[in-house]
Amino acid sequence: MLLIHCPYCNETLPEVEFAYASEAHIARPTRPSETTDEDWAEFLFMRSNVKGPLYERWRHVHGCGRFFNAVRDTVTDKFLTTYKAGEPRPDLSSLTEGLK
Amino acid sequence: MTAPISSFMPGVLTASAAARVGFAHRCARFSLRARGDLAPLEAALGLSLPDRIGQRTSAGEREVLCLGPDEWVLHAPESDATAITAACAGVYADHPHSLVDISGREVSFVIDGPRGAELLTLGCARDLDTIAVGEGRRTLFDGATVILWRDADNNFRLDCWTSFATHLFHLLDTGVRELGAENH
Amino acid sequence: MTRFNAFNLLKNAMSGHKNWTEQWPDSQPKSEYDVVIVGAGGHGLGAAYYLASQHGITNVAVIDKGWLGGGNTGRNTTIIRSNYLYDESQRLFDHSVDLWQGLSQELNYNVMYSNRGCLMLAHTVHDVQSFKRHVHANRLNGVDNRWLTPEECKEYCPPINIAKDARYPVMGGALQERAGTARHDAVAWGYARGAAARGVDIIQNCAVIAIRRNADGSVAGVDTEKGFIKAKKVAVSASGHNSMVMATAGVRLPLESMPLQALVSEPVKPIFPCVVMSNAVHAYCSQSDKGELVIGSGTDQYVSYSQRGGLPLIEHTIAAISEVFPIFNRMRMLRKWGGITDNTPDRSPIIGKTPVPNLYINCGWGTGGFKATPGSAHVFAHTIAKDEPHPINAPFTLDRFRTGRLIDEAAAAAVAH
Amino acid sequence: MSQYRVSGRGRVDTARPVTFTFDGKSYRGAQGDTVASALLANGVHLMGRSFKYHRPRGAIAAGSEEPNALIGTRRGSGRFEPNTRATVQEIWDGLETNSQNKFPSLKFDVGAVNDAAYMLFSAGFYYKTFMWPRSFWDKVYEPFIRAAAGLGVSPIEEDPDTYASRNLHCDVLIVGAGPTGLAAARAAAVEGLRVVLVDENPEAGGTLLSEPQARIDGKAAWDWLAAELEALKALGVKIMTRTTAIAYYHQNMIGLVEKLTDHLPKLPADTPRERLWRVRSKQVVLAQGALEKPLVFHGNDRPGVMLAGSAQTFLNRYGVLVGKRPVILTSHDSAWYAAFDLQDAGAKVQAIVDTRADVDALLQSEARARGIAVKLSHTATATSGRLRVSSLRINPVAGGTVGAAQDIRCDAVLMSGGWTPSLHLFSHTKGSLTWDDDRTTFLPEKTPEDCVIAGASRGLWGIGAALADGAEKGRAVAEALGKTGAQVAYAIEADRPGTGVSHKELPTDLSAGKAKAFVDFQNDVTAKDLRLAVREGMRSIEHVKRYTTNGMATDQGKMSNINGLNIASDALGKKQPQVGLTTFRPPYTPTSFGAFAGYHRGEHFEVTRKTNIDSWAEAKGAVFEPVGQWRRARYFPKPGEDMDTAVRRECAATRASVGIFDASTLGKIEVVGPDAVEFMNRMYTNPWTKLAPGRCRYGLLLGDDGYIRDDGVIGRMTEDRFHVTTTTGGAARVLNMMEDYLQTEWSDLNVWLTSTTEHWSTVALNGPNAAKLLAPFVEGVELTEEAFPHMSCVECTVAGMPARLFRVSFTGEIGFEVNVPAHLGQKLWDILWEAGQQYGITAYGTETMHVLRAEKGYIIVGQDTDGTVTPYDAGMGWAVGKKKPDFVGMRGLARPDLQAKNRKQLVGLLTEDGSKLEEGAQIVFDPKQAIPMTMVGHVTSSYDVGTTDQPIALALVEGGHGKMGETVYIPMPDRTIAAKITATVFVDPENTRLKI
Repeated sequence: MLLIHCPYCNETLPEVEFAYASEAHIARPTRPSETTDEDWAEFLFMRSNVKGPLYERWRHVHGCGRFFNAVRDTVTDKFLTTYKAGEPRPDLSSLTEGLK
Repeated sequence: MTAPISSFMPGVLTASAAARVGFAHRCARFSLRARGDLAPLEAALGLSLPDRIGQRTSAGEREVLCLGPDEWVLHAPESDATAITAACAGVYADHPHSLVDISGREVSFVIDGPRGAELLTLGCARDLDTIAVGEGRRTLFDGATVILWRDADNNFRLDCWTSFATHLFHLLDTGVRELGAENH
Repeated sequence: MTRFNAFNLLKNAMSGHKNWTEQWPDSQPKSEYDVVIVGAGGHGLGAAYYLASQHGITNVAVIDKGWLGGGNTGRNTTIIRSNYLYDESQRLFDHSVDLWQGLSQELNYNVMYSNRGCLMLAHTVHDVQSFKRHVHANRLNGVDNRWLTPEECKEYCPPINIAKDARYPVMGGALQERAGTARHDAVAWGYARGAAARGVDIIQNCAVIAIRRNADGSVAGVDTEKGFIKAKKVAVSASGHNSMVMATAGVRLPLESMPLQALVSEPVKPIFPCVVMSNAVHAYCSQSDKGELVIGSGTDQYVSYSQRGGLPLIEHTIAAISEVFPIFNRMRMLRKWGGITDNTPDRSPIIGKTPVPNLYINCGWGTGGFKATPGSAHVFAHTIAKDEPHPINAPFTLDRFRTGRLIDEAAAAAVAH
Repeated sequence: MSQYRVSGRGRVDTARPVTFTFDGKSYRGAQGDTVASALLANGVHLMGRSFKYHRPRGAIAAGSEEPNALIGTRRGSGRFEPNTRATVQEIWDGLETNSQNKFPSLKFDVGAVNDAAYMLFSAGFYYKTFMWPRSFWDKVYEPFIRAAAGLGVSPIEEDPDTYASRNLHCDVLIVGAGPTGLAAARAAAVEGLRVVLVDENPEAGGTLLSEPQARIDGKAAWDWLAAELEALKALGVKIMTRTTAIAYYHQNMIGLVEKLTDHLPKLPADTPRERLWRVRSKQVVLAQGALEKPLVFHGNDRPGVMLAGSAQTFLNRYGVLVGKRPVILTSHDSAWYAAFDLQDAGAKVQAIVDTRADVDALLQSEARARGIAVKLSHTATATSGRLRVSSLRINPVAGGTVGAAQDIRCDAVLMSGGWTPSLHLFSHTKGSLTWDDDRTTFLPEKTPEDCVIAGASRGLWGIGAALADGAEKGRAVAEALGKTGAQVAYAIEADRPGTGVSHKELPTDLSAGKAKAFVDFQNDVTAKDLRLAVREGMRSIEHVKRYTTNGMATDQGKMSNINGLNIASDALGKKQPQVGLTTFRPPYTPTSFGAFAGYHRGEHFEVTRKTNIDSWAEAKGAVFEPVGQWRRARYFPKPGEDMDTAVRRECAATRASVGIFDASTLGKIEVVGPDAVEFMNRMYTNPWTKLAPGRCRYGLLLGDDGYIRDDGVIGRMTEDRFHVTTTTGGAARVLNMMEDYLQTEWSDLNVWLTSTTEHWSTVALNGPNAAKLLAPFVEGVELTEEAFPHMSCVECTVAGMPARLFRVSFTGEIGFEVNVPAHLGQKLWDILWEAGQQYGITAYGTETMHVLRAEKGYIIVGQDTDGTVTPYDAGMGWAVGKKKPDFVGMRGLARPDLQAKNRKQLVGLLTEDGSKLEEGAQIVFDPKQAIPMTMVGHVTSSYDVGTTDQPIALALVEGGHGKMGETVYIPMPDRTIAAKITATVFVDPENTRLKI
């Protein structure tokens, strides 16, 4: 069971309080009717499924209720960082730098 | 077979030398959601709204706990409910917010006794030491979302949705007896 | 290749088993192949076997970053069944069950296909409706599956608790008698031995770094830890690593890889005669030839390649087993392990061509890849050899996610009301 | 006192005798004994039979790593468990035990015939045969293999015991309470740190319990231990015994299982049998010690052949001499001390046989001083004896040549192949290992977790080294937590550090083909099997393991992994790390299912959510059905009624007069804020802008793929406030989906969502008399067609209770849903029930609700739709707002396949012969076709207990909307049923019955 830092509660808490919400930074097209079938499939289904640092979303569903973003290494399951929804995607190199 | 919720009367439901679980009197409960300038709402409610998740404030018998960045739960005497609704409605036009009556949604257990905190470890995965006395948190207890109010080291209130109450009580009761047996 | 049979076993026993030869050689890569298959699990090795045995294509390499059969082939709960809902799925999995029946003889390798039947328990009214829909659809497709009352379920598998006041009472079950289990490692070894005997190179401990493409976009070969290997065709069936491998060819996949755990109990004398699956409570159980109860757990909620998985899932899985089979509560868990499952949005696999010429993909098996091994390998080999899908895997395209023509076995089990 | 009990030795209390049975025979042991130590005290070595060859076996070890001495344990009825390790199970008065895997008896087991056919049952033999004739596999071979396998028998009764679990958070968790763990605890037990020390044994002390000769800080080891434990308790250290750390999970979460009652003669009240602890510790110290390795030689499995360290444990901890004339066979110094201890306790050690040429002179002189013969540079090549070892055959080895054999008569062979660090939990962390060539062992290297490994588990031998390392690591973890750890140093006397060498199988002069030199004792894997696997092309240790089953027995390779690796590496001509070490998999020792299931058994397997009206339904004899986490009343049978009869009555009564239904489980979401209507427009397919406050509308929710996800009636209470209802099972999912869009995609919207599912009790009244019944109780609105038409909603007072009243119908009759705060639900129900008596009010359940709605063609999401159905497929294109710029699912609906002709569409079906169709039955156009048939749809809902003249059904049929009146066929096993396609509304298509 993972420990997850909720950027809203500013606490590190057990995974059972959280729900996974898949890859982050996949924005819903603002004008869906103008997208192609390919683009819509890309939005709906295609995922990078990274082996390594993955940008992903969690929801602190049994806590503050907020969706937020995280970068987690899917090989070690270690979180590199978590950040609030809407904040810019953190630079990967600065995160992995911290690990070394 | 677990007892139906209707059989729970305010007062002590189960007790051992280690811990005790009681059922709290009914109160008015509201979910309050708001952003931006909170002063008008605070004025309407007559208490300040804490801005850190887990923090509590109270004024008289009204008590509020911050659950999320724009979310509070408010407990008050039942007789206060109409006044609270009216007061908030009064500021809605200028300060839109969401006040929703959830009085019927939840019931509260009161947990105390020398090992009250340990009793909660039967169902709560988070470190209870990180909830300071006088604070509260929404968390998970035995698979159900609950709100814990820590009133003293070993004294908690646990709010849960009504339909989960008998299931959660079964575990609390089991734990009260289990911890009690350890004391012998 | 020494034939495996009782006579040769006896003969070798007399000579202290000193004369058995290796079942497959430790091959090193050649500079060029007609087909390079990435991933030496059951599906990849099987595809190589069928390329060689059915299509006469023997200049084939199967490359794996680790040991053959070391991925999900060796980490699953070995359940084999074909009682799926949609015609497309039924055809694919039943093709596989057909091949399972004769696989030991085909490969001259006893894969111990145990035809013990698979019983899927219904615990809610919704389950009953859904499973009956399966039963009827299977019947009209010629796939065996029949409905049992709770009492018949109990008779078929005595450890099941059919008490009416259970939290999730058994309301009946769908039984596929042709279903069963097999010895998972033996499947990989049998295909490896069969493929190697027909000239296929099995190259272990050689990670594929990237798929290389020609200027015209078509596949050129693979860059590996042991250098570049030229290939006319490249086929990928790398289980939990498909997304990464395919990304190197610029192909994105609708996959998320999740940890899946499984466990076995200590071995006991025969007590559990079949496979029982209970989707409502998430209990999946059978008993192995060794006597261990083999139990499947659920997937963790997040993408991960760590092969670890969390404790809460195991607790829930065991609680579910104790709920459905209360007599096992005092049994002990012997070991548990984790695998990586790649899941598609419709929980059906993708087997076919890709936008890159001469690049083929076989992925997205979720928790159900083992049962499909022979069937999938067989049609994948056809697809690679002919550069067009076999009719059985034709619906399982990558393009269905664009058109919306999903084969939604997950949605078919949807619960609401 | 028993024959083999040594007075003055051990920690058992011989003054407190304990009686138990083994295979029906009564034995006496002492308080503190395990089954194994008590049997050994009685001179019993034969305790089990092996898996494959049914060879007689005795205990080889003294702890949880034991592979041979597995027994069944029983405490009266219901409390039986197989495969219990006799070396772990403590005895108590009345304990019943039995041996396993034998027939008819342990001493004479016909299964041992397999042993004679040993040559046939080589590694992987079953892959090579049993294939012909094909049909024999199912009927003959497989049943035979299965019956031969397994060890003990499964329990067959329900377990009467209870199990528990707790979460524990601490700063430092120390696994293993031997000298290393004790020292680490002492160093870390400083102000402000929560320290937990756990050990699987009944008492803390580890090695100290087996080495009473040591002196620490001037005290005898056991005196020091007692004082130290008191000191640690005083410092606040939580010490847990009989507690096994079973697994190491992410971010320093460790699973512990504490055994609470298996050692007790009487079960205390309110006490679970076992408790699972989910521990989250900021720092972890692994101090699990090391495991002794057997030596691999022909006959190394005979009862009486045992690990030397275990014999030392049996003597010093339990006061039991495992033999009176033991011979020592070793490649490590440690076994010499075992020899000395046994000799000093009265045994006559026949010889110390050491494979090494070079052994510490001090040890040799100590042996000589005791009169023990010493044989250096010797190998062991065989043992003899049937059910107990009676001699050991040894040969000198010089320059690689095995010399002439000599038999040593003995009653026990105490062997040591050296020690291997216990790396199990470290390995669970995905920690890396490094190979130490000198010591021929893996050592821990790096771990991604906040975890240190100390003492013997990182290759340090001796109590002094363990204490020092423990103290250092304890200090280090305290420092990692920002504290200054205690400085502790220990003065040790009479310590026994030592060295040794490691072996593959021992050299022999016998035919290698005939040798039965066991590596995995329980699974009967021999050195020869491992070499055969390599010969057959198994090049990785994973393949070798799986091919031979080495390391897969219930000791999970604790005895066999390193020996197996050494032999496989030798066969491959590679270094061990190139062959690899198999992964150590949790749990550390086999763990009962009950400990994992914990409190979640029976009724409490999962929560059962109940409405406030549930107990009324129960009192009325309702039959319930589980729906998601809820239980709902399915029907209310009167005496003698079956479901069909009851439902028919409920349906008729509702259509004739009035029915009452508990709809409280419906999901409810309060949507509030200035942008509430915009949010609703984006979320649901329907347009909401023009819906006036006080009115409600049926809403349809899609996923962005275009398929129906949920539905429900939605009321606009005020301009900025919507009362949304969802399906019962969909409540949480829908709220989560809404929050997702709101927080992630539309954070610009000023609107909030609150679950009110449980705030409201929802009582539905349906039927021609519904308005008449309800009207007298309602204040604030008149229940007339004009004042409160169908699809209205209002906040009002009902029977003096604050209420939200909806005029909606899921039955086609005049319908109301009265929402009152949940705690008032039963009161409202009682009032309406009472008042309804004049109308013959009838309570109905979900089944009647399903029938009545089907008669009106109202869908149930999840039954009539299955996640692949669009609004158009369901005939609900009218619910889709055509002029909206966007809503969830709009773009998905435009995808090619969702626009295709001939999609499966929802229609009604009426059978030609008036029979009822089966839900789930498949539909074809051409009934004469051969199997596999082309199926064009299926029956989603079907009822014959409603109020229509004939059975009705809903179905999804290919192109169904264009086939009204056409005949389709439903082939059943016994016959084919023809049915006509109709509209989906079977009752009152003009909706006249909805009017008051």
